[in-house]
Amino acid sequence: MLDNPIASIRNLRVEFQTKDGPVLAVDDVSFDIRPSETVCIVGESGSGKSVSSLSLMRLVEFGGGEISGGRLIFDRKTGGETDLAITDQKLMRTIRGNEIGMIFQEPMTALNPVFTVGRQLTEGLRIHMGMNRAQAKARALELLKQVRIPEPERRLQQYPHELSGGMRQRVVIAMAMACEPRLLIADEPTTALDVTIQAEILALMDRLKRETGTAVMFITHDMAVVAQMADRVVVMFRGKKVEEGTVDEIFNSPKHDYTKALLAAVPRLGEMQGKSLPEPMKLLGDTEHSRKPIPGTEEVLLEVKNLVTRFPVKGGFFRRTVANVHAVEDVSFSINKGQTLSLVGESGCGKSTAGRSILRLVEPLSGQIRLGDTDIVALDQQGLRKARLDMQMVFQDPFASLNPQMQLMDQVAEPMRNYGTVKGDALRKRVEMLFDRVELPRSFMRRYPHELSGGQRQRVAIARALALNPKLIISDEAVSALDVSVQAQVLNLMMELQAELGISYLFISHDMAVVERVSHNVGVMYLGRIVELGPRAAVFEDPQHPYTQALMKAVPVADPSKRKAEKDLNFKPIPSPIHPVDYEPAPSEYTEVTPGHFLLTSDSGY
Amino acid sequence: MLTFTIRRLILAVPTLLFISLIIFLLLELAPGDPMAQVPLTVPPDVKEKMRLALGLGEPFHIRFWKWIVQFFWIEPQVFIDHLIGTSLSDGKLRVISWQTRSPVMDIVVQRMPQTLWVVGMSYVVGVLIALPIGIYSAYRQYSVFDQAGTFITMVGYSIPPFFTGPLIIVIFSVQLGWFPSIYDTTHQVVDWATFKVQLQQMIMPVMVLALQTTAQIGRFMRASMLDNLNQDYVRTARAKGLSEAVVVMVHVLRNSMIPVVTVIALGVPAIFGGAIITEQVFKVNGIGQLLITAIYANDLPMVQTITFMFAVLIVFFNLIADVLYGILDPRIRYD
Amino acid sequence: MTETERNPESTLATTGALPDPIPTTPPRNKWRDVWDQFKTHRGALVGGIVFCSLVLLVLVGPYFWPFDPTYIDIRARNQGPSLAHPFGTDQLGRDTLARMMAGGRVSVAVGITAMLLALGLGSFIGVMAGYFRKLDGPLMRLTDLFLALPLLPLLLVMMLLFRDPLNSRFGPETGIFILIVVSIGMTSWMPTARIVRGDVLAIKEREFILAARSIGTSSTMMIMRHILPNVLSPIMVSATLGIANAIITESALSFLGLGFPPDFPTWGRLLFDATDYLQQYPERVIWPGMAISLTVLSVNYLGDGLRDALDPRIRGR
Amino acid sequence: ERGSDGHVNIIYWQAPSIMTPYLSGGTKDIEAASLVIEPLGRYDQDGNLVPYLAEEIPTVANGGVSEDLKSITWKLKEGLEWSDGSPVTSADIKFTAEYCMHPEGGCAQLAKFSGVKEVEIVDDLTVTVHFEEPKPNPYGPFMGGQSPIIQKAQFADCLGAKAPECTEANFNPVGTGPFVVDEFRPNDVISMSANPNYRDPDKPAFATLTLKGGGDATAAGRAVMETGEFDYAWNLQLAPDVIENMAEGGKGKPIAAFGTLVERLEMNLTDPDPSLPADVRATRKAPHPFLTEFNVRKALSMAIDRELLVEIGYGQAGRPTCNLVPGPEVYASDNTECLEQDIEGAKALLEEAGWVDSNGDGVRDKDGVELEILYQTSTNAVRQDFQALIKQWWNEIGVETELRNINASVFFGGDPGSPDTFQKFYADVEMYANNFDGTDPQSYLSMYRCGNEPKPESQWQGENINRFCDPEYDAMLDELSRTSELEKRYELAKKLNDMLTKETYTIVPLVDRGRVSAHSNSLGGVVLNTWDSELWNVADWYRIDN
Ligand SMILES: Nc1ncnc2c1ncn2[C@@H]1O[C@H](COP(=O)(O)OP(=O)(O)OP(=O)(O)O)[C@@H](O)[C@H]1O
Ligand SMILES: Nc1ncnc2c1ncn2[C@@H]1O[C@H](COP(=O)(O)OP(=O)(O)OP(=O)(O)O)[C@@H](O)[C@H]1O
Ligand SMILES: [Mg+2]
Ligand SMILES: [Mg+2]
Ligand code: NI
Repeated sequence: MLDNPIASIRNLRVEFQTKDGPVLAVDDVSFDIRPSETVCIVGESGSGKSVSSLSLMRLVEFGGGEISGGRLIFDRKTGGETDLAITDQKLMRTIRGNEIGMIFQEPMTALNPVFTVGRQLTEGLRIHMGMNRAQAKARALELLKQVRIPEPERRLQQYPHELSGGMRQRVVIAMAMACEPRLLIADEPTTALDVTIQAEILALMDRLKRETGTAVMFITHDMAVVAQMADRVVVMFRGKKVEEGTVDEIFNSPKHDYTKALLAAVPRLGEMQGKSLPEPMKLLGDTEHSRKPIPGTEEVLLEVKNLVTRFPVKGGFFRRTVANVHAVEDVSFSINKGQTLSLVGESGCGKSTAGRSILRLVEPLSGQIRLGDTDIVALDQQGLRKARLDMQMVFQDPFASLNPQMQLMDQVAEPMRNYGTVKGDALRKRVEMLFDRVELPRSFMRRYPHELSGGQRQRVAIARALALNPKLIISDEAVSALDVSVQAQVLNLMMELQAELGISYLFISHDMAVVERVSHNVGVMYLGRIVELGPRAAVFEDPQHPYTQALMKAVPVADPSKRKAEKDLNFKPIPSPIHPVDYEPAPSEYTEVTPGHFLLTSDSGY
Repeated sequence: MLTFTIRRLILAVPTLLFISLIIFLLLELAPGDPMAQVPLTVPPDVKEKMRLALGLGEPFHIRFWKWIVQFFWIEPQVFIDHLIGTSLSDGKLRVISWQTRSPVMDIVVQRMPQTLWVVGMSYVVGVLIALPIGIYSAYRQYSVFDQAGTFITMVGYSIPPFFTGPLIIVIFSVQLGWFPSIYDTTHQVVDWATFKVQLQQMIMPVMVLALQTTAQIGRFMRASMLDNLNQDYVRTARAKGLSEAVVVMVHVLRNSMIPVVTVIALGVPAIFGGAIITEQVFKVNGIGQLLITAIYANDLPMVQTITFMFAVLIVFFNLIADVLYGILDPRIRYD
Repeated sequence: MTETERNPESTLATTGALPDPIPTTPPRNKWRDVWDQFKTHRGALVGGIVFCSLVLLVLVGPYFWPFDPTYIDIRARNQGPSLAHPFGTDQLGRDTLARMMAGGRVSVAVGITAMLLALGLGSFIGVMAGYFRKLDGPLMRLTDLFLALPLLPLLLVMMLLFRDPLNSRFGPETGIFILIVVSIGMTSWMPTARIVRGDVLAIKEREFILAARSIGTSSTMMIMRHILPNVLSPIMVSATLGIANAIITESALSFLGLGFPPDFPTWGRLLFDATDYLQQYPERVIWPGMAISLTVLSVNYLGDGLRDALDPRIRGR
Repeated sequence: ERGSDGHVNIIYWQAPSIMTPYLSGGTKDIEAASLVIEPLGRYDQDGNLVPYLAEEIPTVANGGVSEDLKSITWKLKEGLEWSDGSPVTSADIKFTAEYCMHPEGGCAQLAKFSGVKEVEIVDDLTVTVHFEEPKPNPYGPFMGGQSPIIQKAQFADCLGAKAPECTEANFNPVGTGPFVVDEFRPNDVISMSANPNYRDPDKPAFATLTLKGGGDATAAGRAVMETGEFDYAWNLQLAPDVIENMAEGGKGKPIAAFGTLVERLEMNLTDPDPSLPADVRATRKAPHPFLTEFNVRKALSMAIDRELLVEIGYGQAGRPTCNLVPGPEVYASDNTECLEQDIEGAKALLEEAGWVDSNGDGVRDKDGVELEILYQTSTNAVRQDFQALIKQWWNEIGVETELRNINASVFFGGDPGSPDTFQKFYADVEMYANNFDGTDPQSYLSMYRCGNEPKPESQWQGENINRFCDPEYDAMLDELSRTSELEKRYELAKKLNDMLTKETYTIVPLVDRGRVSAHSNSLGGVVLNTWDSELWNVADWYRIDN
């Protein structure tokens, strides 16, 4: 490693002018990035990670921010150092995209939806490298090959929405690297992706760093990813840098309280080895809550048999159904009272659809769903409404699932108003009780969703789900979007409620470490079917299906000593779940490997 | 997309037939009489004979059927005859206006040039002014330019053309004598000088009409730009080192235009429908004036035909707007 | 379970993992909040003040002004502004200020009610079409139909069918008022319906709608609580343009002989009547023209401000 | 010299739709057609008959009209040619009559030919029109702008139901007038050029002519008097001070002339109460609760200041009148009694008849009937001003007035389904203007014959708008129709006029409305004629050089 840093951030201060006066987003932050080095910036949501990186690009100005102090020394390609904090925008334009490349947080929105991938890729090349159309196209193709997108020629003609999330993120990466920048800023490139795609992308970036000597500034709040990627780590907290050090230092001997708390909150795959029952996480300094295992009961609450849900693909002249999306295909499982069944699997494999089918938020095509004594499938709209008293759902995105225009109190009270279970003063009391229950201060009752952090919002969603005293809660990726620390709190809350109230969960997630922590039983889904189902310990410690095995391998481990090599990864592209109307898939058949541990024997497509 | 278009086109036929029936019923029910403009000196029994000669003695459904046949069967034949010189339509009765006793379609065709020149041009001009104003107001939101733009467009929108028209006539024709106050529909553009004359006579009606268009489209453009300027992809574009001009005029504009273009498309039928008041004020005598005089004269075949053609355009441009939406926004699929 | 005091440093010690940053400001009353935001929007404030004073002037003004708007003083005709008649008099010697105030009452009332009606109708049809898939096609074709109908015959038919029943039930003035408001409303709801439908289609796909369904919210409640508040912004824009539209359409009705009785001044009619005298008595067009523009402008700014203030997301910023 | 003065521009704010008066009764169409097709004789600016295509005007004195008044013989000028060069013959005259009298043709001028039994061709240039009955006024057919001669060769295939299909002929008639149509754009503009075969080789002075239509009277006046774009503007119905102001533009001047058009109030003698059954409301079965009283009608008339109305609404284009037949001079009764406004007198009349304000609401009443009047008219700025003024005067004498204005195309349209037509008269008082063609008021006065009133049985068609019914009046009408001696006719007509006006106040005339038009300062030869087409002497127009 060379000692002369590419970028050196000195006492950076960034302010935003808001209605309530200036907000200090980044305060006195200094660190260096050296060539061929990956510096990870970690910290909770809102701690100033993105703002720091945007300052380096001088893009904060466009968001209303202002660099009010500090220096951003950048080592130009041509030699000579420039203070980016005071360069004019004209010169910045020659640096942006050329010497510094940036990968943005949201792959879904970072691409312009109306231009083809090729056009967006070549744009920067033509400006900075002075290439003509043909040259730029050739280079773009080369880039796409580098990021290992299948069929790169065809992708150039496609629009962003025609690509899957993983592919889109790879296009963004290719774009950032187009002009072979000396510094690559990656702002949470994998947060929104599921493990398999995440693993691919991490491997890719690692390889590029090694091959081209680019310095990488990697922003994330996922400690497992840090362990996987970083050379050095900078920990940020409330706009300040609180700690800096090599990966090993940070993971093995954290100094600052915040770093310690952060590390403690990370669920690690394998932590639960040997235990058969889920138990709450131990959070640093929390002595008050119990961490007893949760046994549940043996009484069956929900029984799903041969559930099939398909979405018609309409087309042709008279809008007839020409094909079907086989989203859920012959799925059977059961959940006991007070226990948790997790569904894991790749994006698009039908987890959410399965969950929604049970509530009949989407209509299943066939199959049986029994909740206690009621046959959900047979119910009419009235009965269904009544049945939902017993089963509730928490959605993936806490922001999207709350009405932005309603006060929290009303949102939590809404189910009770709908069913008229409690009224008047009792209603208010119950809402207050629910707020206490999910540990939100009562003063929040009059707030709006946007005034809360993600974790708090998710608690509101949980409070709303609890309002009717349901027996079953379907939690669809309820914690995926949250910070680790917040995630830990929410998970503990859920488990605590389970222990106290005997609630059952259908827990949908793609985060294997979390699943390991909370489940009694696990079902692995692939292309609409459950390929493996069994007690959590059995599935995690002895995966039988090749897909389960691949999935396990992809999970990053929050331990710098257990990095994965790219060659370990072996993913096949997912086949299409769309089949013609007359296609009749074979029924799912299982063998019982060990008692309660089932393995799909019919063809799953993997 | 193609099947979507064809499906909508086929669906449009029953819709339009229904609309034509409703229009017919409405006109039937409306009070008024084609003899209203005949002077009172003409005695009532003569008027009654004139009404009978117009076919008003026949029951309603027969007249409707006749109109349907004339419009959908005979007029297309006339059109084909005109195109390729056949004589399919010889001796068949076309849709005849009660006022002029001549085929309605001929008059409509005659009115097209001035309508398109003036109303069409004003729409083009209005849109062309509105777009930059909208873009710049959004880019510099709450700047002086933005505030002034809002002010002027809103005042422009709230003052009706029956006032602005005479006002600019008084200023530019009477006081300054720059432009003629009366539009000459027979004027032929053959050379530079006549083109200049044409420009002079167009400029005032175009200005008055464009004001309204500018106000509306400008507001839309601004709102749409504001929606897009904060999107993530804009930051991506900047991060690539693109210049502001490219970022705003290519990346943002292309996205902002999607809703605006459909709004613009939806406004097009109004061009062919003419601008009733402005045409009246400047004596442009386009389709709008034709329609309003026909309405005053209770010239039912004329009103029915023009309104129906207008309905066809509305349905058609609705479809165009939807299709455009699909073309401009690759995310939308109509299948 | 304890009610822990949520001070970040202390929770760090007690719960270990970091709690989320908590908004430190105390919760505020919703309407206070709306008002606070509204106040910061300078245009909205000015707009609001202008609009209120206009309304106040036309409502209260006539009680303090000695002249009757229909009183003809033939000796005092065609006068320019003077102390006795600050706005001058018209060709029959009626006091223009009195007529402006009386006209304002009608115009503002017609403008607002017709706009509300058009807005209500437009939003209703838009929401229905957007929310219920089955209704979409028929309702949108209905919109096409209304767009295609010739306005004048439609109004004539409405007058024919409803004027006498309304007159006999509500008396001639209220009757014609209802008729005019309904006519304008009936013929100007289409753009609103289109815009609202588009927005509802998008909002319907949002997750909180699904979430609301899962907690048993009925369709009516879904529309009232969840959909309508979220399509407020386009509705507000339509409202602004709608008022201008209604005031001007009313004047069009008047000079077609479909409006109020001829001795009933309205701003639109004053403006129309005065255009003939544009050269001799320019002040006569300026007053009504200015009044209409001022109303529309102030409503526009008011709408802008209200939209910002009512949206909790913007308000929080 | 023909064609030496270049181009002349005429603007009609109502655009002509068709070039034949036979298919459209509209004034604009009649006048536009008068540039191209001509009658045998016209009325001049004083209402005298002047020969056009005819050698002379036939009279009893010169033997053209038979003693028994049952036939009239016209003789064409010699050597007349159509604009296509073919000769004008008596066959064309006979054909014209056939054309209009065809039962399926829907001819708008059929009334001109009423009573015609046969048109007989005497020789190539002479025809005799035979009437069923003696015609004291035999100048209906072929006289005046309404019944010009059309070419048989051109219209031969256009008889009856086929008339509307002859678009080419209807738009470009072959005529004998000073101009021929080059291009006709219906409801927009007509381009014409001088007729090469016009009978006077020196006329017209203009080589080409444009007749533009559309817009409104204000714009038309402005184009002539202020911007000078046009040479002649027709019928400027504008407030007097607006016209005055335009004249200050200095490019042209307004001209006015009087005809027989009278703006009047019609009193409804039947009860328009909406609560009455449909077949009784506003029919003779239900007499009006108070307008049947002479005193009330008279008081209403006395309260009106006609001088002021003229000043406000018409200026030099109007004069106060108390007559239904204000002209020609010889027919006009010397009735001036109503000209003086007399509010006090009106009040006294009402008191006398027992109309007092007994309940103190400011409105007079008698036997529980309040003097409340619904006063309707068509939509038009001047009429609305009149309404406002009259309302105020009536208020002063204790009569409450509600105003209503109705779109002209509904008000004057005879749609029996509409409650708002002037024939249905679902109001107490209504105001409009009417006149008569030519100079003879006989048919005009016959409108008020008993039984001629609009009623449900006649689909509400009928001309006796007030539902006036007086056997004495009818008897006098019959006498008029038998009388050919002019002095006697004048006498009778005046008597009839007085019966409707000053003797009963059934009709309350307000203003004798003249015609105001305007021509540019450089246009010479204009003589405004209210008895015939305004463009009657367009052949004599010329350009003034300066
Ligand atoms: N445009 C803006 N206007 C006002 N404040 C802003 C703006 N952008 C960011 N901030 C504030 O700056 C602080 C740091 O934000 P930043 O986006 O850097 O957080 P982050 O560490 O990237 O969080 P996350 O993990 O959620 O992406 C936050 O408190 C945020 O509220
Ligand atoms: N409303 C719908 N109409 C048509 N197809 C749908 C619909 N909802 C889901 N699908 C399809 O069904 C399949 C399963 O989707 P589902 O949302 O259940 O996946 P998931 O496992 O929850 O994925 P993720 O992890 O991304 O949430 C996908 O191929 C998806 O495209
Ligand atoms: Mg961030
Ligand atoms: Mg999902
Ligand atoms: Ni607790």
